[in-house]
Order: sequence, then structure tokens, then C-alpha cells
Amino acid sequence: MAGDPAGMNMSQQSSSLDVKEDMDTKSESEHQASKDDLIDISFCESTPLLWKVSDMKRCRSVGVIGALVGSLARQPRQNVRLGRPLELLQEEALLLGDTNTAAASLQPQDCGDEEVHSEAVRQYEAGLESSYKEQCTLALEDKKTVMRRIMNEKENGTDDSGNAIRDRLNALDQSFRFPRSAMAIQLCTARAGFSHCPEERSFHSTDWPMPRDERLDTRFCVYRDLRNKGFYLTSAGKFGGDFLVYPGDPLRFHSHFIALCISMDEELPLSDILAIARLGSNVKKTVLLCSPRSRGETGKDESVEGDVVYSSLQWSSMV
Amino acid sequence: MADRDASTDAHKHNVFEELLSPSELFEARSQSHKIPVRGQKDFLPNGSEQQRARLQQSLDEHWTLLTEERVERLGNLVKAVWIPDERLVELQSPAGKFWQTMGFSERGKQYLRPEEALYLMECGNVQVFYQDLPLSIQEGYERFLSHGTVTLHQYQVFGHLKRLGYVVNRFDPSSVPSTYERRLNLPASSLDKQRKQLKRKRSQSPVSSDKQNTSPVEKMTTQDQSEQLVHTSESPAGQTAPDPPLEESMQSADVSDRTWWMEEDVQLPAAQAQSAAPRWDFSSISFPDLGSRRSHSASLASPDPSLLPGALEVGGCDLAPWLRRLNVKQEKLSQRERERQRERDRYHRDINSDREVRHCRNWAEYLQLVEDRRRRSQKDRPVHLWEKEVTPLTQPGQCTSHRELLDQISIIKSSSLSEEVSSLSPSDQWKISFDVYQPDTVAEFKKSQPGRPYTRMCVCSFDGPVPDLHAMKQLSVQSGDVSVTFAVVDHGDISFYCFKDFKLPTDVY
Amino acid sequence: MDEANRSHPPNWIQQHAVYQDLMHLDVGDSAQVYAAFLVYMDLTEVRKWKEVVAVSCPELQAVLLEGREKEGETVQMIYPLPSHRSIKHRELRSILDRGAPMLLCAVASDSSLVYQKLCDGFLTPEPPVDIQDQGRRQHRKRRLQT
Amino acid sequence: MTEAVFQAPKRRAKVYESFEAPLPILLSAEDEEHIIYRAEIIGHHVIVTNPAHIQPLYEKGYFGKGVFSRSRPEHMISQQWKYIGDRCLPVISSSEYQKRLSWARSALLMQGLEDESVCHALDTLTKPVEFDIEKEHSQKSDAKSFDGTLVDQSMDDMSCDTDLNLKHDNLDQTDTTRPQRQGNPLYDPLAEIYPEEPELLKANVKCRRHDDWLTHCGCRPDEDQLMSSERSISSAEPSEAYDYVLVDVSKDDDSENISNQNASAEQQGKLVCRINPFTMMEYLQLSYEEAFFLVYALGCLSVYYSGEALSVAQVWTMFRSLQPNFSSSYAAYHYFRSKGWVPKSGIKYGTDLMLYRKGPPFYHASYSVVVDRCDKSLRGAALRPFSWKSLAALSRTTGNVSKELMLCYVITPSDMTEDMMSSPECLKQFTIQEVIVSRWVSSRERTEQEEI
Repeated sequence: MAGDPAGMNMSQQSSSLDVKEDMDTKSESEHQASKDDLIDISFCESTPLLWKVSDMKRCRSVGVIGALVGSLARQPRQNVRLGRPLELLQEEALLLGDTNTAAASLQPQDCGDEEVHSEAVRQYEAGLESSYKEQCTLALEDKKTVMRRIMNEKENGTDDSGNAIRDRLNALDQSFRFPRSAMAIQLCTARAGFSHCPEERSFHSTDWPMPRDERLDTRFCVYRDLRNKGFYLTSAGKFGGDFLVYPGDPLRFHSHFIALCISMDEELPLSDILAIARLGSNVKKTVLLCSPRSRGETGKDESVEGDVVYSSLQWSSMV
Repeated sequence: MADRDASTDAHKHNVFEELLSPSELFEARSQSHKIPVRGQKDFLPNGSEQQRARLQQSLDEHWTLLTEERVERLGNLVKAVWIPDERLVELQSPAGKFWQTMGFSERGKQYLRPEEALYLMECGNVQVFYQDLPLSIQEGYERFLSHGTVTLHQYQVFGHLKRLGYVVNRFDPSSVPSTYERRLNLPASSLDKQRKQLKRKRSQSPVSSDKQNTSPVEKMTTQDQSEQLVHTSESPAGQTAPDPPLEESMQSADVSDRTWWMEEDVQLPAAQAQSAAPRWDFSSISFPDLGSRRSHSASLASPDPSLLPGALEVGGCDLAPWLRRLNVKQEKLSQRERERQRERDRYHRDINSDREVRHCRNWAEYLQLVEDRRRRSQKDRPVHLWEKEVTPLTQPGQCTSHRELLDQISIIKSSSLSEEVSSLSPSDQWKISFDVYQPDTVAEFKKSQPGRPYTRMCVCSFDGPVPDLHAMKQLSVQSGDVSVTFAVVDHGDISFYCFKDFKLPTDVY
Repeated sequence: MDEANRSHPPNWIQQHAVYQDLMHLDVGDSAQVYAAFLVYMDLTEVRKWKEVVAVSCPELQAVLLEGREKEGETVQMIYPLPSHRSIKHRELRSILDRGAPMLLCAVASDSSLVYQKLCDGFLTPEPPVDIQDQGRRQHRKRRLQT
Repeated sequence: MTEAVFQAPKRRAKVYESFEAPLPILLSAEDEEHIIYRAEIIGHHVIVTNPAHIQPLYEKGYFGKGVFSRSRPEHMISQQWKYIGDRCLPVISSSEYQKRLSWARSALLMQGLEDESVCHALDTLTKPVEFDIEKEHSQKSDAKSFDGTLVDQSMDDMSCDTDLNLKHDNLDQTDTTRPQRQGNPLYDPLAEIYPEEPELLKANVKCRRHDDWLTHCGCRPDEDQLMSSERSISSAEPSEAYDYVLVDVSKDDDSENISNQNASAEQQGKLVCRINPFTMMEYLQLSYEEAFFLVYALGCLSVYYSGEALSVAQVWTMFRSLQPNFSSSYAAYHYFRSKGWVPKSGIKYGTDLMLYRKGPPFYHASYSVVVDRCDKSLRGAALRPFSWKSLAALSRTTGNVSKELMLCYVITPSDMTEDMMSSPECLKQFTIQEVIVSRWVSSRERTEQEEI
């Protein structure tokens, strides 16, 4: 971490672009993540969140959709399109963990190292200063360009006001003031640059701060199986189910199924089934009962992927 | 298990990848603020190039929107500092327009609550520093949100409502007057005023905003309607029963009833006499009880010779060998038959346990009893309904109006959420988080005198429990005269539910 | 039997051959059997299904019905169940695994019936109505009110 | 404190019947005979078999459901009817006839008759029927039918059906004593919102779908039917023909294709008139709650179980054993009835009850009710423990059909013992808490304005 931070930023950015292209050329199965390629999952309480766009892209490339929960930078005061962070379902996080594509980045503690910290502050302030200078130059150039354009337009005409503008243009180098308050400042979305302390990462999903219970196991088993079948999934809470199941990327396709994850021996009140099947027919989706087969039944020691039983439930037209 | 590996170069790349260069910052000033419209979705992927291209376009748009960073003029940013010990953000430069609805002053300093600061960071209004370095929004989430301040779910609800323009404040239980206080405040006299107040409350409830398609006029009528229904149900029964003759006829009905019953009683012996057959005097023939387990006698006495033909002699009969020969082996029954048998046993009365039957001394009396019962059961008061431990609540013909009938059968009391709360044990599972004021009141909103909230929010996790009656009651009491809305957070998707006290009006027609 | 009522005519339900047949199946869950009779009558008399027969299902301790909606169509299994009951996915599977599509029929105590279609695997729903069909959808929505 | 606003019930656009009475009992002490209706428990079902009882129970208060019908008992053996002389008879296929014949045989065999007598009885039943002779009636009475309703009750049927058809006249006669209360503010609290009487159709328009008067089946009339209604009622009552059927012997199966009203002589030749060997009359089935209300609250129903009339307490005990949580579901039912509303099964919406003002023909259901039970501690939900997931589904389902979702908690005293529960008197110690669940849409108005 030496030298001009701004300049360093530039080079870092181009190299991260390279990484991205790399990603795109690799097929999913080939993709063997090194520790550095791992998606950073940041846990807020027990909720897995993604902050960096590059992580989000990697996620989507393996069919993990998540839900945006933050304000959109471009237009923060509306709920129609939201922005970062991307909240993952626990099942989505588990899938990333199990396929070795993600690691939990644990919240950094304040580091007690006074020296490291004051160095970071010095760098931040220096960066700010150099950014100001550069923006000054850019602003001056910008202004000149505008004035030259106007001048050219005027010279084409018969007017002699062009001369006045030329004079002002010449004087600009001396007179131009770029107020500090006009300087553009980035309010970083993801932790960037001058984080107060190095992060810790945890690679094993079993260590992640998510409570695991039978219910999550059932849901995860179904999630993984449906994902492996090529479906895209999002949360189906508002439809009374566990997952909404899409035949393609939810950006472009309607969901077909409301998946209800239940164990084989869970008692479902008939009235609940009637309510959700009726809702399904109202929104033209099939209710999908999904149950992992228990180990004993499959005849194999290990529960194998694909060992989920699906039954489609539709409100019948017989009324 | 966690590794410390922050030293690798690649990781450092990641740390800097989203920082903008000064030239990018400069360009960002002219960023568009339009949000692209999403197109109609398809039903099924068909592998066509057209679909692929449309998906790519949507994805490109998506990533462009998400990649954008917040870039603000330094002069437009309010500078603030995070004070972890106080869990507050202190302003370092003059507050902006947001100060009207957010923040508070104390000892000459201006503070924002963490959720307010985080929301304003997301809006690009405030830059918060900690230890002289600016906090990213991610760090804001990590540092500000906790069980000691607000949780992630609570913040998501807060942000959702703020983005829509609602004023959202933390709920302070002490700001709600207790029921007792409310009662003391009540002007002793005017019932009228109370009703008016009630009306206002109703029209302001969040539910009414749900019914957006009812015009104000319609709303008025439905409300008047509801009151009218309540009125009619409360007004005394006599009001709609116009003429006194009705009451008279009711009395006469009672009288005729009584005489009818007496007649029946009087008639009984006469009928008995009539039905005595000429050939045998049934009244003198006793009938033996062979089947009943109650009969202990092991032998039958010889029958009355007058009943026997000619010179026949019949002696006493020892029952014991007969009883022994009865098949007492367990019947083999299928599961179904057994169940039906059980059911039948439960409702099939042993004829000998019927007191009236046991009082019959002979066949004639028994037949008479059966006949009487048949006749009685065809009349208004069948024995099985009226001569048992539980009798019906009304008798057909007893009530002369629908209202009177409904009054008679109203045996189940109704309860309201505000009743009997002192006995409730408190629970800390359910808490109100926020007071919410409607967006259109922002112009007149005063932090010092926020007034009566539009509703109060209880934030729940979608995976958590649904409030039971206890929770509804507890929160409803805590919230006083303001409704409580449950904001249920399901992975970023927030649904709001209200559980409101209700009493179905009585409908007399 | 009480003499008083002997004059009353017997009802056809208990005279009905199918009712008697159902009673003779040794199924312990009588509420389910009685529900099955109502569903049988609905299928044969109201909906005019063909070849409807009752079969006992020992795993579920229940009576299932088997029949064709129309002549020549595939056989469907119908599982009648009183509406206040609960059900397990495993139980539904034990019927579905017989290979025929099935109907789960909830039976209320006033004989209201609700049929639900169940089948193995993924049954893709009907595509949503287009924008130009919106008028019709409005109409349907109105009809849904009861 | 923050009560839900009462939403006015939505009246149906068209009403095809007149309002008879709120409940199936006479609200007067006139010296009229009060009918005690009769229901039997047949295989866990509470069934009313007597047509003279079915009609008032359904039409006054909308109790029960036709076993073969979606709601009002209106099922007919066939969709297709034909006039033979002045009788309108149902047409059934030959296979249908054979099926009924076989049921008749089984029923006769079941009575323990000898084969010979069974054959004889069937012979009588299958004899071709010559119509138009008055003697037919006496011959018919000779026919040894196992089913009393066939023969002995035919007069009853007729009188009942005559009742139906004369309903209009009755109404006219009793107009002064039983005024049309709907729309009259004195009786109808909603009259002010709905000042107009709903459109009342002529009762004598016949429904093609149900072969019944429109006022009975509740269908809407076609234009041309309205035009031709005069013609269609000029003939005799069709329902008298329950005992006879026209068997279509021209085809092996379905008679569905013969739809020509003016059947040619040739076609008619292929229809043979027979006694219906196995009549399955439409019965009325009462839910346990409905039946117990008629028994306990109104005292107008006797429930028989294998021939015995049950006492109030016995009916209570029996229903409690047949339906788990009957005490709670009945308490809710009774409560709503005692407020003058008409509760019907909510099974189609995944709930317990739908509440109608006055009855399904007049208003759309206002509330979809889930009944639950808790004790005085108010903890938990014993019958339908909701998750947000299941509540979300139910709330949306209910909202989609413009009804409100109501939770009805039946609160039992903490010291309620099983012994106390064994008598319906325990109902007097229950309290009911109604809660309206609604979804609040935070953004609808605002996003509509600012839609991006």
C-alpha cells in the first residue's frame, strides 16, 4: 500500500476486470475457486448479504438469485427497484458454501494498532487531496471545452462577441476556481480501500452464523435439487410457500411453481392445502409438494442429490 | 474456523475494485436518474436467440444499475461521526432538510439514531466517519445494526417505509397514556364526542387505505351503515315490534300451551281404558323379563291358568339351564363392525333403563306409552328434546320476532381485545418498534409534537410465530388508541398485516 | 327400533348396493368410508363418471375410488377425506406411486366437496392470460365471488 | 380500541328468489302446527329425507346442502326431460336403467327375500308402463317396491311439489302478514344503502340446465327463455314424474345426444316408459353445526339414530365424537347465527365458515372465518396454528374473492373440565373474540403516482 492511492485504484480496477472476464470463459463445472476467487458473504446477524457487484455476478452465474434489499444509488427513495446489498436465502448461502464458491467474511474488529490506523487515515486524506487536484484539472478542461465550442459557433456567425469569449478563455487558467464543496465524493457501498482492519474469513458453512435445524435441512435439500435441475428459485413467502420456482432467470420469466418443502411425515392440515392450492390457481401456478426421501428409503447410506419427491397439486376444475 | 488471509494480493484487489477514480467521480456528476422499465416476462424459455438477447439486455441493465456508486458534491453532504458507546451518530455540519422528521438535539449537539444515519447514508445525504475514516454503507450495516439498536429486519422495515415517504420514529412506550390516564382525560359527559372520536380513528386506520377504490362518499355510507347496524342491535326489542296485540297473542299462546299439556295428562287414563282389549285383560298380564341382566330370579312362576287353554298345566320354569345354553361366546366382528357396535351401544338405550317403561305393569300400558310418545313427538315438544336434562333454548312459536329469538339464543358472550388485560402475563417476545406517520402529514410534522401516529409497527420475521390472541391483546393495550401493524420480513420482501378487534353487528330482519 | 318410526320409509342410501359394499370393506376409519360414499355418488350421479369402483387401501386404512371421467379416458384414483383431517406427503405418494393421476377430495360435514388434482413430478401450469384477455379475467374474477 | 370498520355486505347483482324467512320456524304464536323436522344420522351424515322438511330448512335460513347439488337441493335424475301426454318425464340411458335395476335387485336381496320373490318384484318393477290411464296409479301401488318413497310417498311428493309451484300464490296471499322486508328500512338495516328491491324474476321461468323453476336453482335466464316462459309452464308439473323414467333403448349408452325438443315419432318410439326401479331422491345434508343449532337453539329438529330420537345432550355427545373440536366450531356457528348471519361451509376457501348476510342468494359472503380455540391464558392456537406462510396464502386467497378474513377465537374458561364439556350447557361459559386480518399495502397509492 504505497504511493498514490488514486493511481493504484486505477490499476486495481483494470485487473479486477480481467478476473471477471476470466470467470465468464470458464464453465460452471470447471470453475475451481481458489481462496481468492471466493464470494464474500457478509453476515448481518444471521442474514447472509453480498456487497460487491463482482460477487453478485458470480452468484448469478451459478443461478443464485438472492434479493436486493438496499436503496438504489440512482434513485434511493422508491421501493420498485432496490439496490445493494443482496440478501441471500440461507439455502443459497449454503449452496455457495457447499460448492466451495463462497466464504463468510466476518465482521472486522477495531484493530488496536494505532500506527496502522493513522497510516490509513493519512492515505485517505492524501487520496482526497489528489482527487481534488485532479478534479480541478478536469473541471478546468471541461469548462474550456464548453467555451471553445461556443466560440466556434460564434465565429461562424457575423457577431464579434467571439472575441470576448476568447479573452475569457485565455484568462481562465488564472481565474478558474474549483470550490472544494463542488468536489465529487464517493460514498462507498461496499467496504473499500481503507477498511479499518483486515477481515477474517470462514470457509466452512458449518461455522457460519446460521442456525441449522431440520427445517433448513429440508429446504436446503429441495433447493439444491431444484437448482441442479436447472430451475431458478426465489422466496415464495407472499404466495404461502417456501420457494417460487422459475424455468429461467427471474428477470425474464414468470415462475411456474410454488414449492412447499415438507418432510414426508409432516402433517399438513387439509384446509391449508386447500388454501394454497386455491391461491395457486388464482395466480396460475402449480403448487409443488417437495419432500426429501429419507435415507432408509433410498437404500443408500448417504442421501443422494436428486432424492427429492415432487408432487404437483392443482385446484381441480371440478367445482 | 477462520483464517487470517487478508494479506494476499488478490484479496486486496477486491478491496479496491469498487473505488472510483477522480475522473470517474467527475463524470458521475452527470449520471442519469432514470430507471429503465422492465419488459413483459416470458412464460417458458425456448432457447431462441431473441430470448437470449432480451435476457442479456435485462442483465446488462441490472448490473449497470447495481454497479453505480453514490457520488455526491462534498458541499451537499452532511458530515457526521459514529459514537459506538452511545450508539448514536453526531452531526458535524449543519443538518439538511431531513432534520424536520429525523434526529434529535441534546446538550447543544445534534444526533441521528443509527437507523436514521444509515438510511441517510443510503440516500447520499450524510457521510459518517469513524476514527477519521468514512464508513461505507456495508460498514454502516455492520456497525449500526444490532439487537442493542435496531435489527436488520427492523431496519429493512424502517427503510421500506422511509423510502415511501412515511415518517418513522422509534416507539416509546412511555409516550402512550395508560388506559387509566386515558380514562381520566375523558370528558365526563359527552358520549357524542366519544363517538366522533371513534369515527375519526376508524377513518384513519391503515385498513382504510387498503380499500383505495372506495370513494369518500361510499366510505361514509358504509360507516354510517355499520353504526346503524350496531344501533339496531342495541335498541330494545320492543322498538320494532309495533303493536301490543303481538304481546297479547304471545300470552295467549302461553296459556294455550299450558292447557294443551294438561289435557294430555288428563286424557291418558281414558285412553288406557279404551285400549284395554276385550279378550284378555292386558292390564293383569304381567310380562316376564328374560333378557335383562337385572332380573335375578332364576325361575319363572307358573302362569295364570286363566290365560292358558283348556286343561293345560304349566309349572314353574327353571331358567338356569336355558341361560347356560345361551351363546356367550365372543362374537367375531370385523374392525368395522366393532366400531359400529360401539357407536350403537352408545346411543341405543336399554329399554329397561327407561323409567317410564319400567313403570308399565303390562303390555297394554307399554303399548299405550309407546303410542303416547309417538303422538307427543309429533307435537311441538318431543319428549327427547324437552324431557331430558338439556332442553332447547327456544321452542318453535315461543318467539314472536326475529329479534326476540336472537336475544333468546344469544348465550355466548363476545370479548374485545381491550378487555381483561390486567390478568395477562407480560411477554417480551412481542414488541412495538416504530411509530409511523403518513407521508402527507410530513409538511406539518413536528418532532417535538409528533401527535397521534397513523399506526405502530411490530416487526416480525417471516419464519417466526404469528401473534396469538395473547400477543394481539398485549400489543393492542400497549399501543392504546393506535392500531398495531405487523411488518413481516421475508428475505427483503415485506408484508404488512393488521389484526383488528371486531364485533359482527347483529342483523335483524 | 322404536315402533313409532316403523312406518317411516327406509332411505335409499342404506339400500344402495354400493353403500352396502363399502360397509363390507373392512376399513376401520368409518368417517372416511362414509365420505367415500358421498364422493362416489357425486362422481356417478352428478358428474357421470364411468366405471367407478371402490377399492380398499390397507396402507392408508381408507377406501379409494377408481374411475374414468369419460369413457376411454385414463383411470384416476380418488382419495376422499373429511375436511378437518391432516395428511402426509407420504400418504399421497402411496397412492400416486400406483401410477395413476389422483384427486384428493375434501369432504365437509354438509357434504360440500372440493377436488384437487395431484400428479407425480412437475405439472407446468397454464400460461398466464395475455393483456388482451384482461377483460375476460375481470369477468372471471367477478364470477369467483360467491 | 382500534376496531376494524364494518364493510357493508355486497348484494348480488340479481336476485332470483324472494326472501322467505330468516329461520325455519314460525315467528308467531298463532295456532298453527309447528313442524318438528326430522333428520337421520346415516353413516355419520345428518340427512333430511322428507321433501316437505327439506324445502323449509333450506329456504328459511339456508340450512344444509343437497347431497347431489352444489348448494340448493335441486338435483334431477336427468338433464333431459320429455313430455308424454301431459307428464314430463326424465330420459335416461339404458345402461343407467340397468344400473338402477341391479341396485334394486341388490336392495331386494338384502331384505332377505327368496330369489323367486325378488324376480317377481323385479318383474313388476320392469313392466312396461302404459300411460294416460288413471288405473296406472292403482297398479303402481301394487308394485312391491323396496323403497317406500317410490310408492307410498308419491302423494307426499306431489303435495310438496305442488307447494313449490304454488309458492307464488301463497306469497300473494300472505303478503300483508309477511311483508317484503328487504328494502324496508324498518326491517332491513341496509335498506338505506340499497333502497331498491333487487330485481325479482318471474318465478315461472324454467331453467334449461336444471329442469327446475329458475327461482329454485338460482340460474340466470336466457333471453329467449324469458320470451317463451309462458309456453313452458302451460303443461303439468314435471316433478310428479319422479317415479317414471323414459329409457332410451335406441342406443346402448349415453342419451346425451338426443336434445331435440320436438322429438320425432321415430325417436320417441325408442323411448320406453318404465317405473324407476331405484329412485334416489335428492336429500338434504346438514352439517353437524347446522343440525345442532336446529336442535338446540331452535328446538325444531329431531335427530334419529338407528331409529331412536336422540336427546339434545345425546346429539351433542354424538357430534362431539364424530367431529373433533365440535364444541368450538359449534360455538362459533351458534354465535354467528345468534347475530342473524348465515354461516356456510368455508371448505372451498380453506376456512371453516363463510358468513352471508341473509343467505347466499341475496348477498356475496362477507367473511371467511377460521375458528380457533384457546383458554383464558390466550396462548397459542389449538386448532389451526398459523405460520406466516399459511396465513399469507389464506389472506391472499380471501382477498382475491373480495372477502375479509376473520379469526374467531373461542375462549374457554381455564377450569373447563371434560365433564362440563359433555353437556351443551358449557357453551354459556364460552366467550368469542373476533379479529379481522387484513393486509396493509404500504405502497399502492404512492407507487401508482410515482411509477417509474
